[in-house]
Amino acid sequence: FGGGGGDGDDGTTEITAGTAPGFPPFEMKQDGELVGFDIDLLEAVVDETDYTLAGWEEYEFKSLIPALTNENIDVVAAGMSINDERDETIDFTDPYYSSNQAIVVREDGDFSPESLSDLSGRSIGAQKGTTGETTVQDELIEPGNLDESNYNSYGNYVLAVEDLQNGNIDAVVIDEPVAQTFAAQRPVTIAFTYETGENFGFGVREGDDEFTQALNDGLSTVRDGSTYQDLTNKWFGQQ
Amino acid sequence: MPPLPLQSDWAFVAGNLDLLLAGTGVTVGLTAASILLGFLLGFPAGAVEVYGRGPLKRAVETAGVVLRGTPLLVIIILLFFGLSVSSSAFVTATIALGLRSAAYQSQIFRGALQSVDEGQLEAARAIGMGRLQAIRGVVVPQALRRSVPGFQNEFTIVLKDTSIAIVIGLGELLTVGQNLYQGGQSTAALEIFLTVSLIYFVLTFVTNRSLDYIDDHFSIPGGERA
Amino acid sequence: MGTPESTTTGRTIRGRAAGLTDQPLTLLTVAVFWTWLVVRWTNDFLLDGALIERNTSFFPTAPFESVASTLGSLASSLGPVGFPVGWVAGFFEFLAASIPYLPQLATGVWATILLTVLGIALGFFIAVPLSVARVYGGSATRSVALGYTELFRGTPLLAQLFVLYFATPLTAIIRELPTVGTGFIPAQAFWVAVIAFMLNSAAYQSEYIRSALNSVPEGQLTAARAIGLSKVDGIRHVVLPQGLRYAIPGWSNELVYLIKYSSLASFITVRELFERTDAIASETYRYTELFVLAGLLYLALVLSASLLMEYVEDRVAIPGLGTTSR
Amino acid sequence: MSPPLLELDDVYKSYGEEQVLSGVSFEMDAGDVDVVIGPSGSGKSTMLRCVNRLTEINGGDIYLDGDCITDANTDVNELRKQVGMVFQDFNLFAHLTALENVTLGLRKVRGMDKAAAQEKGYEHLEQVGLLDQADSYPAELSGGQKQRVGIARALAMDPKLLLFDEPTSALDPELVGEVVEVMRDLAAEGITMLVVSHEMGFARSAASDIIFLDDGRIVEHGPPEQLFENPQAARTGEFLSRLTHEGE
Amino acid sequence: MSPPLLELDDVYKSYGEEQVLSGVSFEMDAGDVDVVIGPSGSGKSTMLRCVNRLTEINGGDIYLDGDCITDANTDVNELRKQVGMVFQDFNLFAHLTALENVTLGLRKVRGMDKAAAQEKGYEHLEQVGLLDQADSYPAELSGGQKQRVGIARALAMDPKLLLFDEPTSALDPELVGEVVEVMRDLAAEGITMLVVSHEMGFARSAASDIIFLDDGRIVEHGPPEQLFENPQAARTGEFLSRLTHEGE
Ligand SMILES: Nc1ncnc2c1ncn2[C@@H]1O[C@H](COP(=O)(O)OP(=O)(O)OP(=O)(O)O)[C@@H](O)[C@H]1O
Ligand SMILES: Nc1ncnc2c1ncn2[C@@H]1O[C@H](COP(=O)(O)OP(=O)(O)OP(=O)(O)O)[C@@H](O)[C@H]1O
Ligand SMILES: [Mg+2]
Ligand SMILES: [Mg+2]
Repeated sequence: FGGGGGDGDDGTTEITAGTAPGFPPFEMKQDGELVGFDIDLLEAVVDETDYTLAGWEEYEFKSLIPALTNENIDVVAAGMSINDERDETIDFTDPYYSSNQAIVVREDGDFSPESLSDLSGRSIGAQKGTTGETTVQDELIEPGNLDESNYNSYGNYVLAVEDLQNGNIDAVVIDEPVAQTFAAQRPVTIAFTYETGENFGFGVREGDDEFTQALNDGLSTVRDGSTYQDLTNKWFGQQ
Repeated sequence: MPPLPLQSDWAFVAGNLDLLLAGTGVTVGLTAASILLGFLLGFPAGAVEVYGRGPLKRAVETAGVVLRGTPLLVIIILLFFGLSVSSSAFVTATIALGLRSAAYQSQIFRGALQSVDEGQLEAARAIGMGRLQAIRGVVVPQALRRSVPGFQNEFTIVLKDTSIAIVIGLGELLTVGQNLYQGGQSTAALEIFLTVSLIYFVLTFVTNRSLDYIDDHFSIPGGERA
Repeated sequence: MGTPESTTTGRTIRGRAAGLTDQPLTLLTVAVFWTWLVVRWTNDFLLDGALIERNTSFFPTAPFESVASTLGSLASSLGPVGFPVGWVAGFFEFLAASIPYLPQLATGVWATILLTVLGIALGFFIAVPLSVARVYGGSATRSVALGYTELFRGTPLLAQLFVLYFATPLTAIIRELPTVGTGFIPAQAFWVAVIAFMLNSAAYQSEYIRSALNSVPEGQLTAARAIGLSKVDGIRHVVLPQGLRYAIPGWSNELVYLIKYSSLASFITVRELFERTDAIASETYRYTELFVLAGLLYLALVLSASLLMEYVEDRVAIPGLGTTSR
Repeated sequence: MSPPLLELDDVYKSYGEEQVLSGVSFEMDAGDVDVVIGPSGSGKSTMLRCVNRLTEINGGDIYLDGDCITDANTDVNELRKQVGMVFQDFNLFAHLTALENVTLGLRKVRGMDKAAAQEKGYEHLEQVGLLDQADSYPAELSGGQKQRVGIARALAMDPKLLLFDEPTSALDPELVGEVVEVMRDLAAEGITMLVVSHEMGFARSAASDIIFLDDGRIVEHGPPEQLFENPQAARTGEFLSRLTHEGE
Repeated sequence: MSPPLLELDDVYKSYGEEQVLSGVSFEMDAGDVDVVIGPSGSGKSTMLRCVNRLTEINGGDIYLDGDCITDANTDVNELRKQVGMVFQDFNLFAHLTALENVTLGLRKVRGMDKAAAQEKGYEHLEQVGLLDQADSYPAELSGGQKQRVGIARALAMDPKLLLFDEPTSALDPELVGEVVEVMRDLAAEGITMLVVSHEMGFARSAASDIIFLDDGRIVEHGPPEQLFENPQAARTGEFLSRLTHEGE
């Protein structure tokens, strides 16, 4: 695999996708199987192109970009938001999902913030390398509303929510769909959402324009048909 | 003790035991391959540190200091993303863990070789054995026996360090465990951590006792134990 | 009489000690590293950014960048023979890219050092009784000590951190303590990590000390008992002072291990060197540069630790002791 | 009449199955120098170790100055202050200088302060002719010097009785003389000593009595002239002839 | 006339600054048994080690059977097959049985097959009276037995010359006898031996010559009667009197 893929049996080019499970409902392991919205969506999109998906590789979220530039994988589908820093290193397809950030607090707690400014002086958590973290950095720490030592960064949002329940932090900033899953399962609640206008896109190697174009075409085909709606219902429908 | 903050969900763990065992398989395979590579490189390196001289000895010593001083994570990331030594994560992880372990094993064997009384080598030379022949035939068999305790420590460390391989996409026991509680079906993190710990513990215990057994079997009758 | 042996082994020990101290490059590196750290910490923690603003590097990037680009163009103009020049250019490029991150990494180094030093020092006080129990205890104390050791060595440190942090009331207790999390006293997660490292490294340290105690000849305790010292006093005044000296090399290894394993504390949000590196890298995507940089800082820490232990070993050295351990 | 300084009364000692001492009885008066000889494994070291209870006996009694020292409630540390021991392989505390070796017991057992202990330490180092080596570590001393420090260390506790376990057999032939000379001086000063040794020169000239131990039993016990010139038991004669090598 | 079996011609040896041997010369004929005596540090061990080149000399020449063995191009392994060595502290291979200790050299150096090596091994163990202990490991043997294995190991290589470095000084007084007896038997069989030893019984009865070494120089060299009864140098007399202890 890798190296931009070889030619498949039927004359199509094989590609390998990479993801970082542990981010439901976008990608996770269930009974040892990799499942999730991103998984289904990318497979549907690639089906619409001349490429074939050879398989999935699993990495830590932060290793995905190095793995992509290093040609271990050809495309990233991992709930990755499009932002300038990432765009310097890799290219993105058109957005396929817009995510806002949810601010999650304890259900039974007396802290119920209504805007980001209410968070100043509190301890806040987020998952390392996610938009949640960027939001905390850009909107709270940089303007001086939050001391850096009051921000805790976790390897995974499950640990952040765990620590929220333990009382070590007062709020967690995470993607809205993920927050909804949590609010349903745990004694936590969404205090408010913050509109970031964040968009998720598939990550591709810089300069791999032909492939990017193919994915973009596939994506619009999927969006135009009923597939996209079916997948949204399947993965986000329960709430 | 206050109630555990995590929900008890042992049934979930039990239901996914097969996945954990598959992860254990990766852990065991990676450990075995790395320890073996570490031994194949570390033993000669230890011997060079004791008996070698000149640039070869200095090179081995320097490589050892660098490998021991650099965190495994850095080694593994550099080998995979930096030097791209292999496109296989398993091979790269084996090389990274194996090189690092070689650096530590060389110190274990250096100590063991040095602890064999100098008179042993001298006596072998005195009956006309060549230097290499004497080291191989007389010093090494005794040193290997003495290095068992250090080797057990090293094994324990490599076993647990295999979990770092996930940064290059190789998921073993610990990663499988983390995927389970991050999978959205359950939040049984504590149960999973305890189960994973138990598996590591059993692996360590069984291996170390087996090494003890082998050591006993090969021990020199009446001889003092290292 | 052992004259020839003791002269030769004495020479080996001194030869080994000279190994690091005799390399001016190592000494220089370590000196530069510590000067930078101390000035940085003083500025950031004590003077509240009086010399230079926090998070701003002491060193300007521009000169390095210009040297890099000059050399880079020189290298390409030289063609194939420009290879070494290109390499040097790459090095300057690396320096220029690294400089902005140094201040944040320096605060990470502070936490790493504090974690390591506290963990190993506190662990030592558990390790000594553990090892004495293993060597001299009755069967009950022996098995308790063995059980402790096997438990903490046989399970992953990550799992120990997890259980202590998420599944015990430790954090709740510690965060209520006065001054925790204020000023430069770190917050509860740090202290949980210290406790985990203490418990874990006590298990490893006790093994090193145990084998050192075993290498103190039995006659030493017999002689101590024969002049009327009790068993405990004999161990305290005669066996331990010798055994601990024998234990120094193994103990140094443990120190080096702990420096590197302290990175696991990032898992419970402690902002030590690795966590800082990882955080910056996930923001900037400069993984390779940052991890190489962190690797160099860890290497400098490890070298410093080796030098320190060499110095300690030298200071407490006693003729004929620890040189003929077996 | 005052009781004997040391009395062993029908002492038995075994290690597991192995009977090491089988009914050993003898007495020593203050000022006596008794030399114990016997083949390897006959129980000589074990007998000495019983006297300061470095090992426990299985039967019989041992009396020091009339007090039974083998009861369960004897304070062994107290006993050991009164019975000094000098070892075959010296067993000097390797991490302490010669002076510190001598003063450790004074300070930690006797509770003397540092200055007083040092003064007494120097005194005893002088007694064995080692004042110059006070600050040397054991590894810096020759075998004979080490053994003399060992003697000073034992003497410093002012013991009623000094035990010596083959104090010269780990020494080079030439160094034996030094140590034998110190022992002879101690004998002349009237210090009571029980000495396991095969130094026949010392035994002949300084011993009050010779005790020949074989297989855990005292085979013969008497003044040196009697044992050397006119041994009663055949085994004694045989052993003595073997010891001097010249006969072979 | 055939050349002497061993000849040292003005041999110098130093370790760094320290001059250890200063112009040592002597000769031995086949069948001779020469005993070297001298104080500690006088260079006795060093002299032996020069003969089988466990250490290199700085000046002079050594001839074995007429061949100069101290050139750069002498094959040291070849030389050491011809010169056997028995060590003070035995240096038996700790991981091998008595028999394996004896056969290791036969198999690895002589290249004999296992059966032939074993047969020869048993022969030499019998020669030193240890057939029963063939399968024991060193740690299971007494000191005297260990040393006899050491002798068998050296004999098995059929050396022209056997070197002994204080072969009895690590032994208990009673065990010395065993080893001395074996050496005496070897002497009677006409095996050429150069022995560092202070066993005066052996020296008197078996030595062809005694060599007295002091401070790296041969002070006196002659048959035992001459040295013991009528030493030429004052230093020799002084040393001998100290050695026997009786004089003190
Ligand atoms: N701690 C012990 N455990 C078991 N057996 C022992 C112990 N100490 C001594 N023995 C046995 O007791 C017997 C007598 O030993 P001891 O050391 O008293 O003899 P010895 O006369 O001093 O001999 P040597 O002249 O060799 O020193 C020996 O058979 C020895 O193996
Ligand atoms: N490898 C060595 N390096 C430096 N000096 C040495 C070495 N071996 C021996 N010497 C020195 O050479 C001198 C002679 O030593 P040697 O061992 O030959 O004496 P010896 O006569 O055998 O003494 P002993 O009776 O104590 O065995 C001593 O001063 C010793 O310290
Ligand atoms: Mg004894
Ligand atoms: Mg010698």
